[in-house]
Amino acid sequence: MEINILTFGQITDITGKTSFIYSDINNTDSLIKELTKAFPELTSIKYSVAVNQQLVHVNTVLNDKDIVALLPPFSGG
Amino acid sequence: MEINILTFGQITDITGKTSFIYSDINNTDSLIKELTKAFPELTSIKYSVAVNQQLVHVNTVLNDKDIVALLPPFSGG
Amino acid sequence: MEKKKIKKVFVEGAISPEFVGESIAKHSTKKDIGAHSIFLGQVRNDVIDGKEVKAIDYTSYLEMAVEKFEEIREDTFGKFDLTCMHIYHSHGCVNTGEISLFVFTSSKHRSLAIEACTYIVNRIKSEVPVWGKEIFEDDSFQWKINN
Amino acid sequence: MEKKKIKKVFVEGAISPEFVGESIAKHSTKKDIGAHSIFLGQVRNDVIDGKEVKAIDYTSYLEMAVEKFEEIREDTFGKFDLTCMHIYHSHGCVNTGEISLFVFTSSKHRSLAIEACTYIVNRIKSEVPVWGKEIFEDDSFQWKINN
Repeated sequence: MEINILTFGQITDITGKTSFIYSDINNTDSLIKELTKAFPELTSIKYSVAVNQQLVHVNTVLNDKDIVALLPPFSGG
Repeated sequence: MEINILTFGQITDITGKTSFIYSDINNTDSLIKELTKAFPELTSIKYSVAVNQQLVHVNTVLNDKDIVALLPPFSGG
Repeated sequence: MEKKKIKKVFVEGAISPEFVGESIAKHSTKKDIGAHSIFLGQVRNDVIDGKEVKAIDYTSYLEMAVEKFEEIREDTFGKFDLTCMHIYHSHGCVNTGEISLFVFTSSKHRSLAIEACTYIVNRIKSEVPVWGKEIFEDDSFQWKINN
Repeated sequence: MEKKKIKKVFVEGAISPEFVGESIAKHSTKKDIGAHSIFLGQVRNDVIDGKEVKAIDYTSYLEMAVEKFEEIREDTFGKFDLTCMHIYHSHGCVNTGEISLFVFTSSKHRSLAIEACTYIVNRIKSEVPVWGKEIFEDDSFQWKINN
Protein backbone atom coordinates (compact mmCIF):
# COMPACT_ATOMS: atom_id res chain seq x y z
CA MET A 1 0.00 0.00 0.00
CA GLU A 2 1.31 3.43 -1.05
CA ILE A 3 0.22 6.88 0.08
CA ASN A 4 1.33 9.85 -1.99
CA ILE A 5 2.24 12.95 -0.01
CA LEU A 6 2.19 16.39 -1.62
CA THR A 7 3.59 19.50 0.03
CA PHE A 8 3.17 23.17 -0.78
CA GLY A 9 4.48 26.60 0.20
CA GLN A 10 6.41 26.77 3.45
CA ILE A 11 5.81 23.04 4.06
CA THR A 12 7.99 22.30 1.03
CA ASP A 13 10.65 24.59 2.53
CA ILE A 14 10.66 22.22 5.53
CA THR A 15 10.41 18.85 3.78
CA GLY A 16 12.72 19.82 0.93
CA LYS A 17 10.56 18.03 -1.64
CA THR A 18 7.13 18.54 -3.16
CA SER A 19 6.09 14.89 -3.22
CA PHE A 20 7.08 11.59 -1.70
CA ILE A 21 5.55 8.22 -0.85
CA TYR A 22 4.82 6.53 2.47
CA SER A 23 3.90 2.86 2.82
CA ASP A 24 1.87 1.06 5.43
CA ILE A 25 0.12 4.07 6.91
CA ASN A 26 -3.57 3.53 7.61
CA ASN A 27 -4.91 6.91 8.61
CA THR A 28 -4.09 10.60 8.60
CA ASP A 29 -3.24 10.80 12.30
CA SER A 30 -0.55 8.12 11.91
CA LEU A 31 0.73 9.86 8.82
CA ILE A 32 1.05 13.21 10.60
CA LYS A 33 2.86 11.48 13.47
CA GLU A 34 5.37 9.92 11.05
CA LEU A 35 5.84 13.18 9.18
CA THR A 36 6.39 15.12 12.38
CA LYS A 37 9.03 12.56 13.43
CA ALA A 38 10.79 13.00 10.08
CA PHE A 39 10.38 16.79 9.97
CA PRO A 40 10.09 18.17 13.53
CA GLU A 41 9.79 21.72 12.20
CA LEU A 42 6.27 20.85 11.02
CA THR A 43 5.06 21.37 14.60
CA SER A 44 5.94 25.06 14.29
CA ILE A 45 3.58 25.67 11.40
CA LYS A 46 -0.19 25.70 10.90
CA TYR A 47 -1.43 23.57 8.03
CA SER A 48 -4.49 21.73 6.75
CA VAL A 49 -4.67 18.24 5.36
CA ALA A 50 -6.50 17.22 2.18
CA VAL A 51 -7.13 13.63 1.15
CA ASN A 52 -7.77 13.31 -2.57
CA GLN A 53 -8.34 17.08 -2.76
CA GLN A 54 -10.90 17.16 0.06
CA LEU A 55 -9.98 18.90 3.30
CA VAL A 56 -10.25 16.53 6.28
CA HIS A 57 -10.69 17.78 9.81
CA VAL A 58 -10.76 14.48 11.70
CA ASN A 59 -8.65 11.34 11.54
CA THR A 60 -9.36 9.74 8.19
CA VAL A 61 -8.73 6.22 6.90
CA LEU A 62 -6.22 6.04 4.06
CA ASN A 63 -6.34 3.60 1.17
CA ASP A 64 -3.80 2.54 -1.40
CA LYS A 65 -2.91 5.35 -3.86
CA ASP A 66 -4.60 8.02 -1.79
CA ILE A 67 -3.11 11.49 -2.22
CA VAL A 68 -2.54 13.42 0.98
CA ALA A 69 -1.70 17.10 0.63
CA LEU A 70 -0.24 19.27 3.38
CA LEU A 71 -1.57 22.79 2.86
CA PRO A 72 -0.19 25.82 4.68
CA PRO A 73 -2.56 28.81 5.05
CA PHE A 74 -3.76 29.96 1.64
CA SER A 75 -2.56 33.32 0.37
CA GLY A 76 -3.94 33.72 -3.11
CA GLY A 77 -5.41 36.87 -4.57
CA MET B 1 -36.88 91.25 -7.78
CA GLU B 2 -36.31 88.32 -10.11
CA ILE B 3 -36.29 84.60 -9.37
CA ASN B 4 -34.81 82.27 -11.99
CA ILE B 5 -36.61 78.97 -12.40
CA LEU B 6 -34.84 75.96 -13.89
CA THR B 7 -36.63 72.77 -14.90
CA PHE B 8 -35.30 69.30 -15.75
CA GLY B 9 -36.42 65.94 -17.07
CA GLN B 10 -40.16 65.31 -17.08
CA ILE B 11 -40.77 68.73 -15.47
CA THR B 12 -39.49 70.35 -18.66
CA ASP B 13 -41.89 68.13 -20.61
CA ILE B 14 -44.68 69.81 -18.61
CA THR B 15 -43.47 73.43 -18.58
CA GLY B 16 -42.20 73.33 -22.14
CA LYS B 17 -39.09 75.34 -21.28
CA THR B 18 -35.92 74.77 -19.28
CA SER B 19 -35.75 78.20 -17.66
CA PHE B 20 -37.92 81.21 -17.02
CA ILE B 21 -38.20 84.13 -14.60
CA TYR B 22 -40.78 85.00 -11.93
CA SER B 23 -41.00 88.36 -10.24
CA ASP B 24 -42.33 89.34 -6.82
CA ILE B 25 -42.28 85.89 -5.25
CA ASN B 26 -40.97 85.83 -1.70
CA ASN B 27 -40.69 82.19 -0.79
CA THR B 28 -40.70 78.69 -2.26
CA ASP B 29 -44.24 77.84 -1.13
CA SER B 30 -45.65 80.84 -3.02
CA LEU B 31 -43.55 79.97 -6.02
CA ILE B 32 -44.82 76.36 -6.09
CA LYS B 33 -48.38 77.68 -5.79
CA GLU B 34 -47.88 79.98 -8.78
CA LEU B 35 -46.20 77.27 -10.82
CA THR B 36 -48.96 74.79 -10.08
CA LYS B 37 -51.51 77.37 -11.21
CA ALA B 38 -49.63 77.86 -14.47
CA PHE B 39 -48.90 74.13 -14.97
CA PRO B 40 -51.56 72.02 -13.23
CA GLU B 41 -49.88 68.81 -14.42
CA LEU B 42 -47.12 69.48 -11.86
CA THR B 43 -49.38 68.09 -9.16
CA SER B 44 -49.18 64.67 -10.83
CA ILE B 45 -45.43 64.39 -10.45
CA LYS B 46 -42.99 64.02 -7.56
CA TYR B 47 -40.16 66.53 -7.52
CA SER B 48 -37.67 68.22 -5.21
CA VAL B 49 -36.82 71.90 -5.01
CA ALA B 50 -33.29 73.30 -4.87
CA VAL B 51 -32.51 76.94 -4.10
CA ASN B 52 -29.09 77.94 -5.38
CA GLN B 53 -28.19 74.25 -5.81
CA GLN B 54 -29.16 73.28 -2.26
CA LEU B 55 -32.18 71.03 -1.74
CA VAL B 56 -34.80 72.68 0.48
CA HIS B 57 -37.38 70.68 2.39
CA VAL B 58 -39.29 73.50 4.09
CA ASN B 59 -40.65 76.81 2.91
CA THR B 60 -37.63 78.98 2.14
CA VAL B 61 -37.29 82.75 1.71
CA LEU B 62 -36.28 83.82 -1.80
CA ASN B 63 -34.06 86.76 -2.63
CA ASP B 64 -33.41 88.64 -5.84
CA LYS B 65 -31.49 86.56 -8.40
CA ASP B 66 -32.02 83.31 -6.52
CA ILE B 67 -32.06 80.23 -8.71
CA VAL B 68 -34.83 77.74 -7.98
CA ALA B 69 -34.57 74.34 -9.66
CA LEU B 70 -37.41 71.83 -9.94
CA LEU B 71 -35.87 68.36 -9.84
CA PRO B 72 -37.78 65.18 -10.72
CA PRO B 73 -36.48 61.92 -9.18
CA PHE B 74 -32.85 61.36 -10.16
CA SER B 75 -32.05 58.51 -12.51
CA GLY B 76 -28.34 58.68 -13.18
CA GLY B 77 -25.95 55.76 -13.35
CA MET C 1 -9.97 81.79 -0.92
CA GLU C 2 -8.25 79.13 -2.97
CA LYS C 3 -10.28 77.72 -5.79
CA LYS C 4 -10.69 73.96 -5.48
CA LYS C 5 -9.64 71.84 -8.43
CA ILE C 6 -12.82 70.12 -9.55
CA LYS C 7 -12.29 66.71 -11.14
CA LYS C 8 -14.06 66.32 -14.44
CA VAL C 9 -16.73 63.63 -14.05
CA PHE C 10 -18.98 63.98 -17.09
CA VAL C 11 -17.93 62.53 -20.40
CA GLU C 12 -19.82 63.03 -23.66
CA GLY C 13 -21.54 59.79 -24.70
CA ALA C 14 -20.49 56.27 -23.69
CA ILE C 15 -17.45 55.37 -21.60
CA SER C 16 -15.30 52.98 -23.63
CA PRO C 17 -13.92 49.70 -22.25
CA GLU C 18 -10.49 50.82 -23.53
CA PHE C 19 -10.73 53.91 -21.32
CA VAL C 20 -11.41 51.65 -18.33
CA GLY C 21 -8.38 49.51 -19.26
CA GLU C 22 -6.19 52.60 -19.58
CA SER C 23 -7.40 53.93 -16.22
CA ILE C 24 -6.41 50.64 -14.60
CA ALA C 25 -3.01 50.68 -16.32
CA LYS C 26 -2.23 54.13 -14.88
CA HIS C 27 -2.29 52.65 -11.38
CA SER C 28 0.61 50.26 -11.92
CA THR C 29 2.99 52.96 -10.68
CA LYS C 30 1.09 53.24 -7.38
CA LYS C 31 2.69 50.27 -5.73
CA ASP C 32 1.06 50.68 -2.34
CA ILE C 33 -2.30 49.71 -3.88
CA GLY C 34 -3.41 46.16 -3.10
CA ALA C 35 -7.00 46.23 -4.34
CA HIS C 36 -9.12 47.94 -6.96
CA SER C 37 -12.90 47.88 -6.98
CA ILE C 38 -14.70 48.93 -10.14
CA PHE C 39 -18.38 49.46 -10.83
CA LEU C 40 -19.69 49.88 -14.36
CA GLY C 41 -23.25 50.79 -15.24
CA GLN C 42 -24.29 49.47 -18.65
CA VAL C 43 -27.42 50.55 -20.54
CA ARG C 44 -29.99 47.72 -20.60
CA ASN C 45 -32.41 46.97 -23.42
CA ASP C 46 -35.46 46.80 -21.16
CA VAL C 47 -38.71 45.98 -22.91
CA ILE C 48 -41.63 48.12 -21.75
CA ASP C 49 -45.10 47.59 -23.19
CA GLY C 50 -43.54 45.60 -26.03
CA LYS C 51 -41.06 48.32 -26.98
CA GLU C 52 -37.33 47.87 -26.55
CA VAL C 53 -35.05 50.57 -25.14
CA LYS C 54 -32.30 51.37 -27.64
CA ALA C 55 -30.47 54.16 -25.78
CA ILE C 56 -30.52 56.44 -22.75
CA ASP C 57 -30.08 60.18 -23.17
CA TYR C 58 -28.56 61.65 -20.00
CA THR C 59 -29.07 65.25 -18.94
CA SER C 60 -28.11 66.92 -15.69
CA TYR C 61 -28.34 70.03 -13.59
CA LEU C 62 -24.67 70.46 -14.34
CA GLU C 63 -23.57 72.99 -11.69
CA MET C 64 -25.35 71.12 -8.90
CA ALA C 65 -24.21 67.70 -10.16
CA VAL C 66 -20.57 68.79 -10.27
CA GLU C 67 -20.89 70.09 -6.71
CA LYS C 68 -22.58 66.87 -5.59
CA PHE C 69 -19.91 64.67 -7.16
CA GLU C 70 -17.28 66.75 -5.37
CA GLU C 71 -19.14 66.37 -2.06
CA ILE C 72 -19.36 62.59 -2.58
CA ARG C 73 -15.61 62.50 -3.38
CA GLU C 74 -14.74 64.36 -0.19
CA ASP C 75 -17.10 62.35 2.01
CA THR C 76 -15.73 59.10 0.58
CA PHE C 77 -12.11 60.06 1.17
CA GLY C 78 -13.14 61.06 4.71
CA LYS C 79 -14.84 57.76 5.45
CA PHE C 80 -12.47 55.31 3.72
CA ASP C 81 -8.69 55.20 3.62
CA LEU C 82 -8.33 55.18 -0.17
CA THR C 83 -5.31 55.68 -2.40
CA CYS C 84 -7.37 56.70 -5.44
CA MET C 85 -10.91 57.41 -6.53
CA HIS C 86 -12.26 58.09 -10.01
CA ILE C 87 -15.82 58.74 -11.11
CA TYR C 88 -17.03 59.12 -14.68
CA HIS C 89 -20.63 59.56 -15.78
CA SER C 90 -21.98 59.88 -19.29
CA HIS C 91 -23.78 62.94 -20.58
CA GLY C 92 -25.88 62.71 -23.73
CA CYS C 93 -26.75 59.56 -25.62
CA VAL C 94 -25.52 56.08 -24.63
CA ASN C 95 -26.69 53.02 -26.58
CA THR C 96 -27.71 49.72 -25.00
CA GLY C 97 -24.67 47.58 -24.23
CA GLU C 98 -22.54 50.68 -23.68
CA ILE C 99 -21.22 51.97 -20.36
CA SER C 100 -22.62 55.11 -18.73
CA LEU C 101 -21.09 55.02 -15.24
CA PHE C 102 -17.56 54.10 -14.15
CA VAL C 103 -16.61 54.21 -10.47
CA PHE C 104 -13.08 53.14 -9.55
CA THR C 105 -11.63 52.96 -6.03
CA SER C 106 -8.21 51.73 -4.91
CA SER C 107 -6.76 51.04 -1.51
CA LYS C 108 -4.21 48.96 0.35
CA HIS C 109 -6.79 46.34 1.35
CA ARG C 110 -9.82 44.97 -0.43
CA SER C 111 -12.60 45.71 2.03
CA LEU C 112 -12.03 49.47 1.93
CA ALA C 113 -11.93 49.62 -1.86
CA ILE C 114 -15.09 47.50 -2.19
CA GLU C 115 -17.09 49.35 0.48
CA ALA C 116 -16.08 52.76 -0.85
CA CYS C 117 -17.04 51.83 -4.41
CA THR C 118 -20.49 50.64 -3.34
CA TYR C 119 -20.96 53.72 -1.16
CA ILE C 120 -20.16 56.02 -4.10
CA VAL C 121 -22.46 54.21 -6.53
CA ASN C 122 -25.38 54.33 -4.09
CA ARG C 123 -24.88 58.03 -3.41
CA ILE C 124 -24.62 58.85 -7.12
CA LYS C 125 -27.85 57.01 -7.87
CA SER C 126 -29.79 58.76 -5.11
CA GLU C 127 -28.21 62.22 -4.84
CA VAL C 128 -26.80 63.45 -8.13
CA PRO C 129 -29.20 65.46 -10.32
CA VAL C 130 -28.89 63.40 -13.49
CA TRP C 131 -31.82 62.14 -15.53
CA GLY C 132 -31.92 59.31 -18.01
CA LYS C 133 -34.44 59.40 -20.84
CA GLU C 134 -35.01 55.89 -22.18
CA ILE C 135 -35.38 56.10 -25.94
CA PHE C 136 -37.30 53.28 -27.64
CA GLU C 137 -36.78 51.88 -31.13
CA ASP C 138 -39.65 54.01 -32.47
CA ASP C 139 -38.06 57.15 -30.95
CA SER C 140 -40.74 57.46 -28.28
CA PHE C 141 -39.33 57.74 -24.77
CA GLN C 142 -39.93 57.44 -21.05
CA TRP C 143 -37.99 58.79 -18.08
CA LYS C 144 -35.86 56.20 -16.34
CA ILE C 145 -36.63 55.38 -12.70
CA ASN C 146 -33.83 54.32 -10.34
CA ASN C 147 -34.66 51.66 -7.79
CA MET D 1 -20.93 10.67 -17.25
CA GLU D 2 -20.58 13.93 -19.11
CA LYS D 3 -17.35 15.75 -18.54
CA LYS D 4 -17.91 19.27 -17.25
CA LYS D 5 -16.28 22.09 -19.14
CA ILE D 6 -13.86 23.64 -16.67
CA LYS D 7 -13.27 27.34 -17.21
CA LYS D 8 -9.59 28.22 -17.30
CA VAL D 9 -8.82 30.43 -14.31
CA PHE D 10 -5.03 30.48 -14.03
CA VAL D 11 -3.00 32.72 -16.28
CA GLU D 12 0.79 32.69 -16.44
CA GLY D 13 2.20 35.87 -14.85
CA ALA D 14 0.38 39.18 -14.48
CA ILE D 15 -3.10 39.96 -15.78
CA SER D 16 -2.83 42.96 -18.11
CA PRO D 17 -5.12 46.01 -17.87
CA GLU D 18 -5.74 45.59 -21.62
CA PHE D 19 -7.10 42.11 -20.97
CA VAL D 20 -9.51 43.60 -18.42
CA GLY D 21 -10.59 46.23 -20.97
CA GLU D 22 -11.12 43.55 -23.61
CA SER D 23 -13.14 41.40 -21.21
CA ILE D 24 -15.42 44.37 -20.51
CA ALA D 25 -15.80 45.10 -24.24
CA LYS D 26 -17.00 41.53 -24.89
CA HIS D 27 -20.07 42.24 -22.76
CA SER D 28 -21.46 45.01 -24.96
CA THR D 29 -23.47 42.41 -26.89
CA LYS D 30 -25.17 41.22 -23.68
CA LYS D 31 -27.77 43.93 -23.57
CA ASP D 32 -29.68 42.64 -20.58
CA ILE D 33 -26.71 43.49 -18.35
CA GLY D 34 -27.18 46.64 -16.27
CA ALA D 35 -24.24 46.41 -13.90
CA HIS D 36 -20.70 45.06 -13.80
CA SER D 37 -18.67 44.68 -10.64
CA ILE D 38 -14.94 44.11 -10.94
CA PHE D 39 -12.34 43.32 -8.33
CA LEU D 40 -8.63 43.50 -9.09
CA GLY D 41 -5.89 42.39 -6.74
CA GLN D 42 -2.64 44.27 -7.32
CA VAL D 43 0.75 43.25 -5.89
CA ARG D 44 1.84 45.72 -3.16
CA ASN D 45 5.41 46.77 -2.41
CA ASP D 46 5.10 46.11 1.33
CA VAL D 47 8.22 46.91 3.34
CA ILE D 48 9.06 44.24 5.92
CA ASP D 49 12.07 44.69 8.21
CA GLY D 50 13.36 47.39 5.88
CA LYS D 51 13.16 45.23 2.77
CA GLU D 52 10.74 45.99 -0.04
CA VAL D 53 8.68 43.34 -1.81
CA LYS D 54 9.40 43.43 -5.56
CA ALA D 55 7.20 40.53 -6.72
CA ILE D 56 4.97 37.67 -5.63
CA ASP D 57 5.53 34.18 -6.99
CA TYR D 58 2.24 32.26 -6.98
CA THR D 59 2.06 28.49 -6.78
CA SER D 60 -0.99 26.28 -6.29
CA TYR D 61 -2.25 22.79 -5.70
CA LEU D 62 -3.52 22.96 -9.24
CA GLU D 63 -6.03 20.07 -9.35
CA MET D 64 -7.65 21.09 -6.08
CA ALA D 65 -7.60 24.80 -6.95
CA VAL D 66 -9.32 24.18 -10.28
CA GLU D 67 -11.99 22.14 -8.50
CA LYS D 68 -12.39 24.84 -5.83
CA PHE D 69 -12.77 27.61 -8.41
CA GLU D 70 -15.42 25.50 -10.14
CA GLU D 71 -17.26 24.95 -6.84
CA ILE D 72 -17.16 28.71 -6.12
CA ARG D 73 -18.50 29.41 -9.65
CA GLU D 74 -21.41 27.04 -9.17
CA ASP D 75 -22.23 28.25 -5.66
CA THR D 76 -22.15 31.87 -6.83
CA PHE D 77 -24.47 31.22 -9.78
CA GLY D 78 -26.75 29.38 -7.35
CA LYS D 79 -26.86 32.23 -4.85
CA PHE D 80 -26.97 35.24 -7.18
CA ASP D 81 -28.94 35.83 -10.37
CA LEU D 82 -25.95 36.69 -12.58
CA THR D 83 -25.63 37.03 -16.33
CA CYS D 84 -21.88 36.45 -16.35
CA MET D 85 -18.98 35.57 -14.10
CA HIS D 86 -15.27 35.48 -14.86
CA ILE D 87 -12.37 34.66 -12.56
CA TYR D 88 -8.68 34.91 -13.44
CA HIS D 89 -5.79 34.29 -11.07
CA SER D 90 -2.09 34.58 -11.77
CA HIS D 91 0.31 31.68 -11.55
CA GLY D 92 4.06 32.32 -11.32
CA CYS D 93 5.73 35.68 -10.89
CA VAL D 94 3.82 38.99 -10.70
CA ASN D 95 5.72 42.22 -10.06
CA THR D 96 4.54 44.97 -7.71
CA GLY D 97 2.03 47.25 -9.41
CA GLU D 98 0.80 44.36 -11.57
CA ILE D 99 -2.54 42.57 -11.28
CA SER D 100 -2.78 39.00 -9.95
CA LEU D 101 -6.54 38.54 -9.45
CA PHE D 102 -9.44 39.61 -11.67
CA VAL D 103 -13.02 38.83 -10.63
CA PHE D 104 -15.80 40.10 -12.90
CA THR D 105 -19.55 39.69 -12.30
CA SER D 106 -22.44 41.06 -14.35
CA SER D 107 -26.16 41.19 -13.71
CA LYS D 108 -29.32 43.10 -14.44
CA HIS D 109 -29.09 45.13 -11.23
CA ARG D 110 -26.15 46.47 -9.31
CA SER D 111 -26.64 44.92 -5.89
CA LEU D 112 -26.40 41.36 -7.21
CA ALA D 113 -23.26 42.02 -9.23
CA ILE D 114 -21.56 43.78 -6.30
CA GLU D 115 -22.51 41.19 -3.68
CA ALA D 116 -21.53 38.28 -5.91
CA CYS D 117 -18.15 39.82 -6.71
CA THR D 118 -17.35 40.35 -3.03
CA TYR D 119 -18.54 36.85 -2.19
CA ILE D 120 -16.25 35.31 -4.82
CA VAL D 121 -13.20 37.32 -3.74
CA ASN D 122 -13.68 36.36 -0.09
CA ARG D 123 -14.06 32.68 -0.95
CA ILE D 124 -11.01 32.70 -3.22
CA LYS D 125 -8.87 34.27 -0.49
CA SER D 126 -9.94 31.77 2.15
CA GLU D 127 -10.59 28.53 0.24
CA VAL D 128 -8.44 28.20 -2.85
CA PRO D 129 -5.09 26.44 -2.36
CA VAL D 130 -2.84 29.14 -3.78
CA TRP D 131 0.27 30.48 -2.09
CA GLY D 132 2.07 33.73 -2.67
CA LYS D 133 5.79 33.94 -2.00
CA GLU D 134 6.81 37.55 -1.47
CA ILE D 135 10.19 38.12 -3.10
CA PHE D 136 12.29 40.99 -1.77
CA GLU D 137 14.78 43.14 -3.65
CA ASP D 138 17.69 41.04 -2.39
CA ASP D 139 15.92 37.84 -3.59
CA SER D 140 15.17 36.68 -0.07
CA PHE D 141 11.50 35.82 0.46
CA GLN D 142 8.67 35.26 2.90
CA TRP D 143 5.32 33.55 2.50
CA LYS D 144 2.42 35.94 2.13
CA ILE D 145 -0.32 35.87 4.78
CA ASN D 146 -3.92 36.72 3.84
CA ASN D 147 -5.93 38.64 6.39
